[in-house]
Amino acid sequence: MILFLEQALNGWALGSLYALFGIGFGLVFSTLGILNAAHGTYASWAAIVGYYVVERAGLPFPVAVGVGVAAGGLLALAVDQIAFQPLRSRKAGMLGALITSIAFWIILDSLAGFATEQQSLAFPAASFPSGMIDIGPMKVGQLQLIIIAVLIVCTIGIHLLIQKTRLGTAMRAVGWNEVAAALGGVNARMVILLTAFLAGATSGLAGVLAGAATSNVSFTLGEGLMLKGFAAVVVGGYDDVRGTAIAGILLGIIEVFVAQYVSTALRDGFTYSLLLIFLVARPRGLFGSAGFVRA
Amino acid sequence: MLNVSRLSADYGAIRAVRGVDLKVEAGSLSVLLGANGAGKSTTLRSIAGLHRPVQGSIRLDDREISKLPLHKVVRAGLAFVPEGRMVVAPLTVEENLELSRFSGRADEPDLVDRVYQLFPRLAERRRQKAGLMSGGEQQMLAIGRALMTKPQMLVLDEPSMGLAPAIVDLVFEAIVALHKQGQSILLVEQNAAIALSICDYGWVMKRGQIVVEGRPDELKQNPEVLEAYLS
Amino acid sequence: MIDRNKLAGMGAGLLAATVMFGAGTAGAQPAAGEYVFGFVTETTGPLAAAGVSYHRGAQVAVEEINASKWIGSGVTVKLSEKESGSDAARAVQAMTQFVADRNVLAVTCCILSPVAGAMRPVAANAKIPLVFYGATLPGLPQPPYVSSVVALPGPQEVKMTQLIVDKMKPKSVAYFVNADNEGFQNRFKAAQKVMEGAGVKTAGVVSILSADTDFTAPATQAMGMNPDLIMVWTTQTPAAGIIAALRNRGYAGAITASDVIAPNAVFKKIGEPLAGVPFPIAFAAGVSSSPEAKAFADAFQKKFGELPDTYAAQGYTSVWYMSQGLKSLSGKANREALATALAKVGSIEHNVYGGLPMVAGQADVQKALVVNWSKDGKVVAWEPK
Amino acid sequence: METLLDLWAAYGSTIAFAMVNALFALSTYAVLSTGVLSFTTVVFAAVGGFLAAQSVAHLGIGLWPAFALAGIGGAVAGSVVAAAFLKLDSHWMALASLALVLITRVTVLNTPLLTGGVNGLVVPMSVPMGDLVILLALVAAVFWRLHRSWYGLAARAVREDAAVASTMGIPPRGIQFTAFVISGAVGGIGGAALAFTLQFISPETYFIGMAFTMIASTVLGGSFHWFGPIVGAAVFTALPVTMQSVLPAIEDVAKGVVLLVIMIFLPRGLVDPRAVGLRRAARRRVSAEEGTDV
Repeated sequence: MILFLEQALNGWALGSLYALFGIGFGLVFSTLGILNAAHGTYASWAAIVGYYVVERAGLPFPVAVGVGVAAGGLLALAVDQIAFQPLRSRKAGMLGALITSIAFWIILDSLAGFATEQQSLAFPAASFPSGMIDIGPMKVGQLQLIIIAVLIVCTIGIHLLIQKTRLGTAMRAVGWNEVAAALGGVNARMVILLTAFLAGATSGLAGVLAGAATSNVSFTLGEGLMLKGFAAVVVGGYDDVRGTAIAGILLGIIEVFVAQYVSTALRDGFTYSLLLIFLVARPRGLFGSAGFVRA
Repeated sequence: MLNVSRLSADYGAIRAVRGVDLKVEAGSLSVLLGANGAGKSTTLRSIAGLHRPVQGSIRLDDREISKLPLHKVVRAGLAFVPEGRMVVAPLTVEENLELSRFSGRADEPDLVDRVYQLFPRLAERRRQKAGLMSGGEQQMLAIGRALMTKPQMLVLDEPSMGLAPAIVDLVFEAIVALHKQGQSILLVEQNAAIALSICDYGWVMKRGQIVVEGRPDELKQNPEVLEAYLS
Repeated sequence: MIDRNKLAGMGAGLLAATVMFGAGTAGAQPAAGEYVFGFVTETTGPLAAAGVSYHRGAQVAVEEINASKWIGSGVTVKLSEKESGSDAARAVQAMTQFVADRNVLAVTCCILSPVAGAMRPVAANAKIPLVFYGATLPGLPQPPYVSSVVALPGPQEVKMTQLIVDKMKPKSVAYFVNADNEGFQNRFKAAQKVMEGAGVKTAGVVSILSADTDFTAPATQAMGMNPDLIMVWTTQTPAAGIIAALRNRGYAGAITASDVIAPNAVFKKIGEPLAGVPFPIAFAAGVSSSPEAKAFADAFQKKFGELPDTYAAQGYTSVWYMSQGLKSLSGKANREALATALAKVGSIEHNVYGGLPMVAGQADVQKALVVNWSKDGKVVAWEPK
Repeated sequence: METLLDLWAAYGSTIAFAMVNALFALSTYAVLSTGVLSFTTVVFAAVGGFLAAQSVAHLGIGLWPAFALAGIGGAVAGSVVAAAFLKLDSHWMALASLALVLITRVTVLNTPLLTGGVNGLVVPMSVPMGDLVILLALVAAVFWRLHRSWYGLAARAVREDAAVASTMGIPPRGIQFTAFVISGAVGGIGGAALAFTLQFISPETYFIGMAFTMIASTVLGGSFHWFGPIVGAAVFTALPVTMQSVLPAIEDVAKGVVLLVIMIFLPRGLVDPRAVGLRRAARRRVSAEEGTDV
């Protein structure tokens, strides 16, 4: 029973990383209408930058998280302006942006390889809250609890931002149609910049935390998050961050339990089949609203 | 108020507008008439900042707005209601209206209520998603959104397009009411009969150029206008 | 530090001199000139960390061979590199370019067995010698053209496992194994056979996948089995992650691993939790005591500022092997002659393993070491407690 | 002469891979030309590849029958995918096809009897360059014929605006279904061609990298004419090889930058029938206006 509970918590923490990454990925997809293949690299780079902040500059972990998050956001901004803005102003649609995002994926992945000298690095265990806490008979990692809490805070925060604030209204409006939003006086470009930053920063946060939690800071970090984060977004419904959060957590827990009680070899098959079933049978996901396709 | 001079614009590979001059007086309701493909919409979209003209100047009061991006034109005081409405479908009626606060031109909290007074239907549907409303309701919303920016100049492109006659009446009643309140309005309209019955001044476009202009009673007398649009 | 380097240089020189004398006695030698070996690098992509090591080891070998005139006077070798990023299609393209380049006499490549599998028919069809420096799938060599200097896993693992049974006397073992890597499944099975043969119970098997990064749940699962010993038979990133996760979750019992945790970078990354974990290895700088091993370690350290790992040794061996084949030729060397010569090599003369016989194009390390990381980051011979 | 032969030998395999990639790009183009973004070509390629590899190994059939079999297998897969996916919105369609690519790899990994599992499969047959040229020419001829047929016209109409197309009596779903069957057949043939070119296939052969390569090739070359994907595949396959000789240290970065620059400056791709049309129209207009001014 204790093993069961511990594993459930492990799955929850793991799934929280998927969800946190997925929220950023989903924001870009729902608001900017871009299937961004480069999104995973934001997480890799955030973790790499965070690592060097700790390792080279000797600054404490929270600073590393902050700098990593900012790096993820700024990178997303830069990619948006270089790769997507020129196409956006020509109304080239989603396809062109997909290709330029693939280009940036290749570039940033390869540069990340150079930045880490092709190694998989790890935050020194002493630099972040890596210890264990006893909750009754259960052992829980401090960082796991932090990750779980971070996801909850971010989900609530971003949900409120999008649904309840004026800026969020503008983000949804721009996501639907930039011209329609601009007719109300919304500076669509500014909103796009903010959205890109927010998306990059959220996924960057997932990257730094995942880098610490899995002792793996490398250019491969983002790709793993990307595949599972993508699944979380689809299962949860891409226009609702709450759906992404819950779907991510569920995927994490399912993954752990399938590996423990069924078979590791079938684990990913299980995840992706679930993904496919949702796509075909309930394409708007757990929480997605009935469809207005982006105009 | 709005002063357009020597405006030229392309539509695709075609020069759709050739050297158009328009002058809209403050407080007037002016109308731009013309057959399909005469260049009215391109003219209007150029004025509103939705379309980049090839040359010419567009001045709102004394400010040149022809080079401004769409949202800055709105912020400068020219609000546009495009053909096809373009309301934000996934947002509610109220969110669509509140969006216009981004124009920075109006922060009176009761501005929304004034729009609801003008269009009581919108008040009933304030929590409804805009995309789920009828064409007429969306048209009202699009006008409401424009009014929420407290524009000096309100520009409407074919507001009667695709609407049932009863709704067309409602929309035009609202336009007349706004005009009475002193709102400056520029209108493109297919339905020349209605347009000429409410406007102060009009132009007729043909193949990208203004061919006739004048007060509605003059235009109604003009044989060319009579033949082409009022038969 | 400088003194040490000087010493190392002298040592290498001395060694080179002795081999040169040896070479002088042989009658025939290939015509003077520069001979080119194609080297398919994997210094980008998923295996780049190891790929860099292989390549560096090969570079050291080229320098030693040329400096010592080992092949013959006026005969030098040179590497020509093409990158594959561990992608089969790119590797095959690199290979065909080497094939087309008349200066390239032989090609060495491949960390991944699937990539090696794709390269094999190309080499056989083009009749160019191909030497694998990294892939460990059994049955890859195909004499005379295709051979491998990588010792197959099995014997070393068996040896270490036997040692563990004798010294630690565990009652139950939990195993970590890659579900998607047959090489490691074989290692695991070899170890399990020894364990069960000695009456050690299998507490359970935890499967992971090569691309996994989060090992909290697998670690929890293994600890839930309450084993006396945990053996980690997985590829590098998972192995490092598993050991870190086990120690982090408070597992204080014994762990063993494979040579994947040997590279410096792994210790730099994981640090102390790795200390005391025994693993079998064919070559470990500082533990391998043959003069060749010492000279190699010194030369490598001098050039790259760190000790060579087991991958570097394999890249190094590959070049020495090809050079040995070249050395036995006379006159103008060509690919077919080199292939025949390589097929005849019964053991690689210059190696860092204290003996490296070649059987049907397949190298076989006989003297495996069992080592572990010390707390201060050195690979030392394992001392069972 | 000798250098020429050397050059041919050196880049022969690059040319072979370019032709194989052209088949994949054409398969992607088949659906893209009806307005559907789908990565399922990878799935069709896997079906065709493993089918062809197993049938030459165990049924002893020849090269061309294997291609035919792969094409049929791919077409069947295409129709199954179409039946399941075509009711989805375009965005979801793209995501669903990506999910299917992920599932394909897991399936291949877990059916070692059919696919060799993680160790992959040695393919005991190779495709001569001449046959590959004929194969690509045949497929291209089909696309050329389709482009000029009613189907081609209908496809373009559906891509432009499915709603308008259906008012013109064109069934968008029917057209897209046909597109998927064509995509499946061509993708299956491409998968077999890759298997015979690499002579070794594994789960990694048909995975994400391939999905992005083929979509990049298609869009890079231009997705508005069947010739575009062929050009795109040639460019995209040659890029790494070229970059390796120019900038070996950062060849991947350079490849990405080139792709980025082309897409930003030519967002409709290298082969763009509309650009040709527009230039003609512009020339006509210029000469017409000059005429009126004089």
